[in-house]
Amino acid sequence: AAGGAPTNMQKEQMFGLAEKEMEYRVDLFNRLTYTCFEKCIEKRHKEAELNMGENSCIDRCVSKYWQVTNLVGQLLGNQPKM
Amino acid sequence: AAGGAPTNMQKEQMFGLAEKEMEYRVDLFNRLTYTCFEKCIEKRHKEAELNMGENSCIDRCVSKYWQVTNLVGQLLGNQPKM
Amino acid sequence: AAGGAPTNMQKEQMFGLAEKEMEYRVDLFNRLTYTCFEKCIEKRHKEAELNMGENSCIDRCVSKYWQVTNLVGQLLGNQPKM
Amino acid sequence: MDKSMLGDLDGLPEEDKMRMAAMIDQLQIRDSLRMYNNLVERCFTDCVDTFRRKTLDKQEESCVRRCAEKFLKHSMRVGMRFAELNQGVATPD
Amino acid sequence: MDKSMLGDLDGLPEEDKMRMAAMIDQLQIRDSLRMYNNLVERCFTDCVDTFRRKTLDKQEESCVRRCAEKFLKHSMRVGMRFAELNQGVATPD
Amino acid sequence: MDKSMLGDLDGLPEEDKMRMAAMIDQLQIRDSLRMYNNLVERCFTDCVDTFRRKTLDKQEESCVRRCAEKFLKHSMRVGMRFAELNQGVATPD
Repeated sequence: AAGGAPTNMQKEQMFGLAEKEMEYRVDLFNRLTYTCFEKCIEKRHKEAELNMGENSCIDRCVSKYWQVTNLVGQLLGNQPKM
Repeated sequence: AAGGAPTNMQKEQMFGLAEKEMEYRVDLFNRLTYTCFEKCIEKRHKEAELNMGENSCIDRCVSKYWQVTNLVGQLLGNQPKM
Repeated sequence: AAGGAPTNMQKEQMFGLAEKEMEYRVDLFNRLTYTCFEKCIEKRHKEAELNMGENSCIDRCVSKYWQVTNLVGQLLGNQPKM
Repeated sequence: MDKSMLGDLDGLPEEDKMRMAAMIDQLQIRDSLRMYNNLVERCFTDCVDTFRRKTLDKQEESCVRRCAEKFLKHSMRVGMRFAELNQGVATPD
Repeated sequence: MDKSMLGDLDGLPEEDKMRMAAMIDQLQIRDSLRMYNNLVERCFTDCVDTFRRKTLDKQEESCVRRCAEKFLKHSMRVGMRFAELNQGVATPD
Repeated sequence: MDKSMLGDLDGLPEEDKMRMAAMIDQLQIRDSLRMYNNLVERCFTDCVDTFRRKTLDKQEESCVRRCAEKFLKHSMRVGMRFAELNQGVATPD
């Protein structure tokens, strides 16, 4: 890739890679949302509001999930590609 | 889009949108099938036939799932795009 | 497809089919991995090593999963397209 | 989701209709393969629970057979009901 | 995953940027539709458990309403916290 | 699923083989990223259960480390056995 405009093949790969990264982030966000719902939200749904306990549980859950993501990333040599 | 043939860009977007809608319907059907199996089917699988109780459970499960889909659609302003 | 080079349309379909088959194999492998983890691995994670029981459970789990795949394939007339 | 996003494709040239048909074919193949994987995972999970041997015993095998048959019947029934609702067929309680 | 794979797209011609924007749009549409399916599955599973009739009763319906509202609030809160962490905003315990 | 749908690609021109290789690369990248998300979700679910603080405690952290290591070893073993079965290597019970 040193100097010159990228070839068509390189461009396709770049677009493909960008797409995969976005899919990865969406997937991460969806799993995070699902997992923290499972861990924090009372399932009988007696109220339409999140109560204080649920709100602080969500904040901590997201924070810990983030740390696990980073920790696992380190273990894999900071390469998302396992 | 008023008058004239669609441009290539518009065409691509239309195809993309059509593809997303079909994926959405397939995803909906698969979740519905999975969920109603979970709710209605006896898991030891002693028989190869669905019994009467299972059959009527399936019918009602599909019907109620459909209603939940519509209800949630209304709550989101009838926009599937949340 | 008798004689002559494939048309563009045929080529696109072939690539599409190849992609779907690879996706199918990846999906199969992921479900197999997930399911055998659920069935064989002790969840408290007291050790970083798989013990002998877990290892032989994995081998048998993969083998039985494979047999179920084949059995279901036969029932469906050996057509993956149900 | 009442109105389809696909409404205005009818007026398109032949070439685009063929492309659309090919896309639908591809999605159906993907869907069938996923259904197959789904069925296998579901019936394995429900029917196989011991790992003292590496081959299915008779009981597990017949459980898988029944499970697969029920799964297919279930899917077909769900598909029929789903299609009726999509077409707005109303039925009494 | 600290560094984005997308770093060097800024220098690209206008045409490629438009293509990238279209791709992002498409992924967001897919994501919204999946979220919608997710919400429906989740609230159906939590709120509907009896199948003696084929219409939702009052209790089930209001459970679904509350569940949907909570799900959306939950998603928004997760989204905010997630964005903060992505931008490296540190907050005390 | 015994016979591969890919059988007759060998005779294709160089250009198509390159396109096929690029497609395989893309699918592998997607698969690796999904595996990474999978591992994180699995080990978070198994190891983190209290939310009184917003940082992992020592015990949770070492549980995640062990879980990740086991997950990878598990995946590798499954991959080896799976490959053997795909190649038709038979082994005694």
